[in-house]
Amino acid sequence: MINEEVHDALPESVFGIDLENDKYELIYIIWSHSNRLLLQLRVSLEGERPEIESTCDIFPGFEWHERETREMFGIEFKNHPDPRLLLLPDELEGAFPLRKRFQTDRSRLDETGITPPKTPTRTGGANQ
Amino acid sequence: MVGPVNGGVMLQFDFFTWLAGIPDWIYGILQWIINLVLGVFYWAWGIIEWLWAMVFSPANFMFLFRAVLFPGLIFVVLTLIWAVWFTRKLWGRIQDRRGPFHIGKYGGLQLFADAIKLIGKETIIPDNAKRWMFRFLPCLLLVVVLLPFCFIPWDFDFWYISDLSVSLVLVFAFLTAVPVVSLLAGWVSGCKYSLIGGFRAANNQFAAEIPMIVSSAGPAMLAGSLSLMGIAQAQTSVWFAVVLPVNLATFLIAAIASVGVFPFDAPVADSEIIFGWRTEFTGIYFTLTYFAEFAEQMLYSAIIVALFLGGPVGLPFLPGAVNFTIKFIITFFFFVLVSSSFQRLRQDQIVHYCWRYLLPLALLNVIFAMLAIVYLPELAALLPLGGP
Amino acid sequence: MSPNILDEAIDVWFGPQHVSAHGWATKLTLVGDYIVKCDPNAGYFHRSAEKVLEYRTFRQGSLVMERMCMLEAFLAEYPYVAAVEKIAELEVPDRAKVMRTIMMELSRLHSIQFWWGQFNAELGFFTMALWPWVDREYSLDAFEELTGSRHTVSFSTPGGTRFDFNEKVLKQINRAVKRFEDRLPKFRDMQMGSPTFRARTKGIGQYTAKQGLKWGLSGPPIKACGIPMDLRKDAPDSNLAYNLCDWEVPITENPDHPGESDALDRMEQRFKEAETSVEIIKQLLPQLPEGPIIDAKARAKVNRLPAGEAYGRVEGTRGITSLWLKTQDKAQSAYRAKIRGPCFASYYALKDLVPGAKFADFIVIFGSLDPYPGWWDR
Amino acid sequence: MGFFSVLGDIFKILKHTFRQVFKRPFTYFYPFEDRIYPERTRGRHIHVRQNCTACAQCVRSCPVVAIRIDKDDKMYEKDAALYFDYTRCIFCGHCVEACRFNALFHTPVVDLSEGDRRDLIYGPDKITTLEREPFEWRGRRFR
Repeated sequence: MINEEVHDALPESVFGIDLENDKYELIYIIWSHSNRLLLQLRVSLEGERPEIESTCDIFPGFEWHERETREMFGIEFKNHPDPRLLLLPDELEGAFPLRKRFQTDRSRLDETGITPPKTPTRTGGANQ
Repeated sequence: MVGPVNGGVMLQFDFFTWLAGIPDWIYGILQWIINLVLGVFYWAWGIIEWLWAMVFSPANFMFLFRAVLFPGLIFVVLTLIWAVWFTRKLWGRIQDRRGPFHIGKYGGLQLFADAIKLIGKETIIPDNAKRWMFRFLPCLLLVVVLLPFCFIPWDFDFWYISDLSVSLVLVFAFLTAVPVVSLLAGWVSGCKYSLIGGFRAANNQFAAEIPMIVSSAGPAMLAGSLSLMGIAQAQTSVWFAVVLPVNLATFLIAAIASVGVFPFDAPVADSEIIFGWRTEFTGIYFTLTYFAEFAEQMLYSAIIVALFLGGPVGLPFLPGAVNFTIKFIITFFFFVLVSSSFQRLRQDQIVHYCWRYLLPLALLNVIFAMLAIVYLPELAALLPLGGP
Repeated sequence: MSPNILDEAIDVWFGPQHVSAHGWATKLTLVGDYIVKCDPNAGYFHRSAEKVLEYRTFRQGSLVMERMCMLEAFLAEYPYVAAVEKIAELEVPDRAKVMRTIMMELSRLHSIQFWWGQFNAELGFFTMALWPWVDREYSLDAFEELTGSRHTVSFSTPGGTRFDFNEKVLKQINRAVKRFEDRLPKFRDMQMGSPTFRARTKGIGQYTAKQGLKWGLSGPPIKACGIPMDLRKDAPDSNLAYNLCDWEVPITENPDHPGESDALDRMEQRFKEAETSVEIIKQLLPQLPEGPIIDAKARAKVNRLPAGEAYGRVEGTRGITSLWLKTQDKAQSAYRAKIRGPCFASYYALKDLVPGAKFADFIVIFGSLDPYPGWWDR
Repeated sequence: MGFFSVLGDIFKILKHTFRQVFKRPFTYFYPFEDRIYPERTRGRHIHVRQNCTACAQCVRSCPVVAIRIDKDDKMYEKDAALYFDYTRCIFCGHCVEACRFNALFHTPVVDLSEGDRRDLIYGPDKITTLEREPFEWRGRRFR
């Protein structure tokens, strides 16, 4: 129904936020030039692999955004044209790197000579 | 020698006569050996004699000198290397940067350094390429491109290699073979990009061949002979470029198209199909194909000079060959200038332009020339057509 | 497409190592010389910038953002800085505003000049490829004079700018602008006047404005269709000084196909964008006010930010560049940062734009959309 | 399209390229000549040990943790040895900005290429002085 009223709606981006303990939030951003409108649509989701309807048929521009959110957060988009991985290499299929639980591989940290960050709050509250 | 002569019982074997026979038997063998050795020696001496005559007798020696040294192989290869250096320097200057500089005075030895490096490089043969064809084609390509240089009329009286009555047709026969070889090379090196490049080379040739031949028919017709030397000699009074300016233009553009240089760069379109049909050649094969392209450019500019700009005819006090080389350098400069000032055309556009614009123009000019000769008698007097 | 066509099609990988595919890979299905199916495949440049932004303090975040697109470093780092300023409610002094706008316009000019060279190189025309790059050197000298580094400028920080203009910087900027202006007529001849260029780009990669918007295209590819969609006018940013000068959004109206744009229009559009940028720079230079270059309380406020969300947007050379920032209370670094690059949409648009074109045109269509892998791979 | 207008364009383009042939090229011979670097160029660092107070602000402000401090290796009464790891450093200038005792500066020296990765870690002896072993090529000194 959005694209009927706003004739020149530009699908800017779709992305997810991980609010810890399995609560996610999905944000759709649409920009319309003619009436200077920036629309921010928020959807909060629950559960280990939340499901949502895909909007590719209305806004083809969102197709890749949804693919990226799916591989980064594990939010399933039902009947998405080609739900392959977009940016990640194949071995990170189920890792969902942008989730707060995802820990980067720290096994070779000593080689880099970096002293591990001391104050935990430095990383935006994510548990080490 | 053996038998009842000595009165005794017929011996099975008469030892003494046999003993007496040995020296002349040995003498017979010795003679036979000597004759053999002498025969071989005389035969070898005959060959050396023949070779000596072939090379060092004045007439032959001068021909060999001309064929190998001055307008022949060594001179052409050195001009080839100079042409590559000249092109790179000129491209540099046009693109607001300096050409090769570090090795040699003005980057002169850069080409030799490149050649040695490339020859030293490992030649990789892709696994789904047809092996021996892959090895053979670059060499065939360079041979096919270098051979027509012997028909170029560098000079009238002495400094040319050979002159056939149909040398123009023979040169074009060689030049048509080049894209066939590049198509094969593209096919044989087994990679998709080179396959597409090979077909584009054939397409370029298909587009540029007819306008080139038609526009070369003009000078041949005016000179009344098909030999490059004949055409050059016919231009002593007036250059054919004056009589057939449009043919010069169409021949030049068609030549650029069939070489595959810039505006018609489809066979070697590096932004689309990496390096066209030459993608898989490395090391010595790459050198051969790279030089073959420049040799072809040189060949076309030499033909243009012979057909339209009056070959060795020029400043009287300079010898013929020097005139020819000066004009050759100017044409080659124009080749490089045109090749560095246009975007690349798609191959269907190449065919479109060559057939739609070049062909009619070439025909038009040839017809004008014919009419001019018939109706303007003094023009015919200038040309050796034996006008009225 | 009748099925038996597809069985004689060959798949050609316009792969990551390809000469003119700078790091993206596209699988083209060719039948003869026509492209039947195009399957773009991203991910070769992915540096997980959004995860890295969660481990960087607010002063260091703009370093990550400017590496998304080195060509327009001033424009790329600005969304992050704008978002942090919105959350921390920092008040940017006027001098910093004008300086930022001038440098952003110069960065847009130099990014367009780079794109010119790249587009011509893809068309095989190396002379015209290197001439714009020579002019670009002048603006690079200006960047180095001002910030000390040619590409990774890291000029804006939350609350203002790190460096100040001095007369040497002004001299360099004037040199760059003057050099662009007196070489422009020559470039117009060589570029728009060249018959081979017109032949290669007329009617190639044509799409209507509506289709473009559906794919998410923004910036020059949409303005070439005739829609004056420009963030500098639509959503004037309070921390920039576009309102101090009068200019109007450059659009290209092509008479023979009004609502659509092809590669030729996009080139014409970029000529106009460069001219507008130069005009803005010339108007803003004399209006440079005196005063501080950074908000006094900036360093203290930026260390720990209150909880909040902000959306920093800017009109990059390739389209709308934006960053969505969410911070947790008293946290030193971002909780979630989403980077949206303009080229994300232009690479996606290839899927529907390219089928039907010839193989040689693929690079022209994609080149005309000004691709930069940093934006879609992040 | 008008045939003669196309011909006109072609010759205009050829005129441009022809005139360009005789202009001075823009590039210079890099190893032998070099351009003047502006004074704010962010090249390699210089650590002035006299002013240093071992406050390690530079270590904390470096986004890529390219500086390692060694507090007990003192030369003056209260300073520290810094190890700059130029394989990690991105020359952003945050450390120079964070240092309030102006003990750390940038220099316009930008050609830091080395044969071995370990040579790129500039210890206290290399970071405090500017001169390096001279580099010769074809009988000319470049550094």
